[in-house]
Amino acid sequence: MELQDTYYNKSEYVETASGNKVSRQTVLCGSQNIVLHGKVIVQSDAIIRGDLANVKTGRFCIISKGSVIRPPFKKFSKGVAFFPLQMGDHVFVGENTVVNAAVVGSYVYIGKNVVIGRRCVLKDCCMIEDNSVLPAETVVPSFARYSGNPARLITTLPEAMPDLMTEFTKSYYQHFLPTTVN
Amino acid sequence: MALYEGIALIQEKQAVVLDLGTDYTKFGFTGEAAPRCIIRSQYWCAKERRYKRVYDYDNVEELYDNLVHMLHLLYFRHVLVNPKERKVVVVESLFTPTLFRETLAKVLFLHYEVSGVMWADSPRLCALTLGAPVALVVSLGALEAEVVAVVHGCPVLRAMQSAPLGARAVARELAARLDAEHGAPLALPAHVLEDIAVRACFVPGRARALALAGGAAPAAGAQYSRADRTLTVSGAARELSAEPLFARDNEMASLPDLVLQCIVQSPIDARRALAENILVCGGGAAMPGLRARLAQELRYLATLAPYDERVRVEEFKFHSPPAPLNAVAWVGGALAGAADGGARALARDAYLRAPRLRDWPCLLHTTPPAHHHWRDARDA
Amino acid sequence: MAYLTQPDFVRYVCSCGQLKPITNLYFCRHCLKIRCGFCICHEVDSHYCANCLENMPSSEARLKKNRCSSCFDCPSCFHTLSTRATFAQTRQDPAAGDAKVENKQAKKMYYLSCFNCRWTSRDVGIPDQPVASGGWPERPNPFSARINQLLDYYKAIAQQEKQEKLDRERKKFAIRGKYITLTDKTGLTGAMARNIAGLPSSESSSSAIANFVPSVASAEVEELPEDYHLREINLKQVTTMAQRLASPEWQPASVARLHPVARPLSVKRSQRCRACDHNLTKPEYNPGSIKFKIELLAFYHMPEVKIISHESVKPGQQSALLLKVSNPTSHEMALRLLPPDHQAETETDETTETHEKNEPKSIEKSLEKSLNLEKDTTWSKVIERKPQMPALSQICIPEVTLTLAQRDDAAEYDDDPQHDTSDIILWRKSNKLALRLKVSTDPSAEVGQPAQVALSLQYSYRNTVPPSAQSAQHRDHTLTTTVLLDLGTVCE
Amino acid sequence: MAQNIKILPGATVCEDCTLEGDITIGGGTVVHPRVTIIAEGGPIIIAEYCIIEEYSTIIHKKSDKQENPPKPLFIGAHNVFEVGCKLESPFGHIGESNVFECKSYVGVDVKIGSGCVIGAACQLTVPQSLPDNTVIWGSEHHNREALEKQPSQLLQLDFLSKVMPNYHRLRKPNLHKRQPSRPSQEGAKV
Repeated sequence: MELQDTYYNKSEYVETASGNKVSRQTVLCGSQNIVLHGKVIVQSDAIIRGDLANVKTGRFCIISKGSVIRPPFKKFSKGVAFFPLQMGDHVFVGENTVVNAAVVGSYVYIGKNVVIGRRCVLKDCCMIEDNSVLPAETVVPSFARYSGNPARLITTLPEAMPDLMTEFTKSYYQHFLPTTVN
Repeated sequence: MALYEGIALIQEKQAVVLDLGTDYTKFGFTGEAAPRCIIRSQYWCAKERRYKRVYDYDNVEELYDNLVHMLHLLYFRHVLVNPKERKVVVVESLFTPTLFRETLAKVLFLHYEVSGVMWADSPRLCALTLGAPVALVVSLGALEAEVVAVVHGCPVLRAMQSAPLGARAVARELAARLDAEHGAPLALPAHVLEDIAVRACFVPGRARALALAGGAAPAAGAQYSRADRTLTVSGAARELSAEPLFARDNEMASLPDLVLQCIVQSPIDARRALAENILVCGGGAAMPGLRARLAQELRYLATLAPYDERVRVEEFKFHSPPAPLNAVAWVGGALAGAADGGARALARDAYLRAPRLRDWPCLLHTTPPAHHHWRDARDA
Repeated sequence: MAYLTQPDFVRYVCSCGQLKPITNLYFCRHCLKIRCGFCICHEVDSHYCANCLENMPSSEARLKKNRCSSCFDCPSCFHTLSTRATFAQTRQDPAAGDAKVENKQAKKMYYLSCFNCRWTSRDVGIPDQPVASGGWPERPNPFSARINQLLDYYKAIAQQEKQEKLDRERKKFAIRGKYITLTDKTGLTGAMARNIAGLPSSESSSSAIANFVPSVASAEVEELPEDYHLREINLKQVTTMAQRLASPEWQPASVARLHPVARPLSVKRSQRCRACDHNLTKPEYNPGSIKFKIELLAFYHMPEVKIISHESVKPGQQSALLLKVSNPTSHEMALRLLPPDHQAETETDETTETHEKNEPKSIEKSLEKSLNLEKDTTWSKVIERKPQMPALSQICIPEVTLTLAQRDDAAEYDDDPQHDTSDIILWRKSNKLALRLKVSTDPSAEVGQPAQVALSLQYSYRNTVPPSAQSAQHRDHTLTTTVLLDLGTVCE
Repeated sequence: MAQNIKILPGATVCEDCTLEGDITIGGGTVVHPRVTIIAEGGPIIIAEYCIIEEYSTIIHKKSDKQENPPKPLFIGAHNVFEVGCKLESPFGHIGESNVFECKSYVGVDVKIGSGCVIGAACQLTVPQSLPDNTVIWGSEHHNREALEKQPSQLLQLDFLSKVMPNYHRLRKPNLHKRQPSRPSQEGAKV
């Protein structure tokens, strides 16, 4: 089925020059450390923890309601460091999902209520189904579809995944419209 | 000719061994000591968005599809080789339905284009792991307990015994006991029942079983915690869940009865050798104490009618196979496949010429080739 | 994305008869036919570890039994284990209590730890290792020695049997051609001559038979200890079936005997059309790459049909159906809608004919063809399925030929759709087209039954890589495909 | 509900939090933004060196068997509440060095010892008590006993208490009676 239009309150969202649409009801900590590379949607109650380390997203990413993007920490023998979190292009993060990954590649679909553990690496073109839990330091290879708690590979994704994700995030952006004020 | 054969043997790709069980599938290479994987006989069905068991089928097409998907999983997720131009050793029960065999042959030969399939029955393969000329193979699978006498590489078909006394019978009894103890149907899924049976249950010795029947206090219970609740697995459930295997009713279809009947129906000169070469195998036999109990029951029953007259054996002796119990038949397949380099396999071109599998229940295959039945079959 | 998160509302009929969403289909440019995972040949392309993303040559993979040499899975929960470093304290490790280890300086030692269930290699008493990767103790299969004996034994027997058979044949042969001496004509070796003479073929095989000791049965069966039933049982100390089967060789029953499991490798697959043996997909070698050297997906070659919306289907009534059709190719596409049954007889035959006419032109091709002909095609019969075509609902097919513009990446999506005045075209947007169609349903349709409707699409296809290089006039084809649309259930 | 928030010196508590009722937050503890702590059934006392991450919820539930004055819910030192976890408890005692992973839920009748790990998205609703060092994970609630307690997060706390004041509006410590019982290695003083 075709994607339906999603309407948002125009006063709630800030649209930047590069086309990012960011809700005012979000917590963007350390916003100087957050780079959204354009046409990124950050919906209400999302938290991006730029104060802990840099967070970078590519183009056409969708950060849904209530999700938390949080750079992961790692303990070393002499202290603790928070790693920067990088996200590629065309990434969808579902509602109430917690992303503690180190790297999220491009064309990645993360469902809702998912927990991505610390320092996980999600390669390009992978999919984490709703309500899954990826334990810390999981590497999800390309074209893998993970599901469950703890999440396991259940099947592979079609080869056209990059095109599917591109189309999806672009049309999501396109259908994400301000409500027309009467 | 011999020279070329030698070269062909070197070039021959290592064959794979497939033991497609009801619950678990064992898969690996010939000549190796253990299967590469033992996985549940199920695959992710994209259409229905769930794991689907291979043996859940209503018609041939569905079975065909199941087998195609299962083999895809085995080849490309587990052993990571191309199925094409590679031989397969299929470990099968003597009771495998013809429909299943023929569909599997179709999938292997036509869908995956394997170069040859060696069909081997599991009792003979189990006996192969011993190297002993005579063996009485007692195999406890998921569904069935099968008792087959193998004498000098030949299964004694007329003495073959089977009864639904596999791991499921234990799980069923366990479920009934747990339901009764908790006063409500718990509706535990099969894998949970299996988990409880594997981790908590054991088979008490004969003396202990009699004491329990006489009202002795059962063993200590165990706590089994699950997502939705913590179950108490009582001592009685732990100890008595395997009792259905030993329960003698009028039909004398308990596990020791099957063994004794198999001996009784075997050729008279092999009986003693059979009793002294018992091999208990199959995943269901891995329960702690099961083999000891079987030995005790056999020794006791052999003194009772009708066996005391007919089974004049002095001693029952047991082999310990060179493999984990659930992989014995598979290891036999790995040995058989490696030994003759697949010479006994049904070649692909032979199958393409005449897509017919040899099978013992089919009278045609026990008929001499010159007999007119063969001609009739061809004409038909 | 809807393809992955929603049920398949639109399914295409593969040339083998399977119904699949377009994302799971391939398009063979050489046969000009749709193929699916069921009717193509899968091949192992390269081995790699999905955790460290290192390639492993297939010979090495075979040697390592398809397991990565540096990554391990947790034996308790099957999550990948992480290597943790610690500084060996002055406290002496009882397992490595050698004089050597008594270094004054703190030494970096490594152990494996699971972030999911917190299992560590120390839990089962595996000593910490001085190097970060590898060096973990390997466990031999307890049965391998016996299995090797058995193997030698049976190989020797098989060899002997073969020799005997050979002997018999040689004898027959010798009788027939008694004047041919075997040794000089065929270059047989002395060993062979000895075989013919009926002597044991070689010492080794006979010794394998002679030295073999069959398994000895024993009257003693390992019994449970007397007080087994009195012992308290802690189920946390007993392994689950999954934990046992993760290492088929050992199958430990006690948690204390769990060992790290070397991580199984994964493969990249290439896929091949079974009719013409051309590759349909071939991935790049690099494990991290998502690109393909060859990628003949239906998604890139066939018109994609999506349902925008539809009215609920009611018996004996007409309902509106909005479809979106897009052209993924870089050529303009002419499109005709046809009733579903139209296709099977006429159009596909035509395409195969053009295809066949193509080939004999080149000798090379015809040679290949003749070789291909010898290739048996029995498989195609076994996998063929007859899809059930819905009969109760039908699309009222408009008699028009539509043109779909080529895909244009430069065209920005924020162009306003052009609303067409035509009564069946709702709007046009670069390579996409929205169609307004009517579905008429038979009055006999039962309420609650699934409502499905089939539709054939005839489309023009330009093959940029034609099967034979010179046939420019055969670059353009008219192809047909059938799609099955799922319109929910029949409503009242 | 009486508002009585006591923050001991050395604690880092973000302003963007919902704190209701009688709550004591020990020194060295870090409370991230968007945390909800509601002491409706009695006081909540959070000991030293805990980490409470975004969207976690700690509720001292009202219960019928409430004593008067209500007993406190005491949360031991070095506990980590990860993003989106939820703890509901009438009163009682949560041990030390536990980890409540992301989106875990601990219901009313669950007693928790020390050194336990409640795995991500595990919903503990059934009455039970977890012995020390229990690890629970997965949708089937597999569990095992860890060999040792979970390592402390002092290093992370150091980092957080240094960095967070640069980015967040914090609530000021308002109680000076008690000093953190165990000083962290460095810089835990803000």
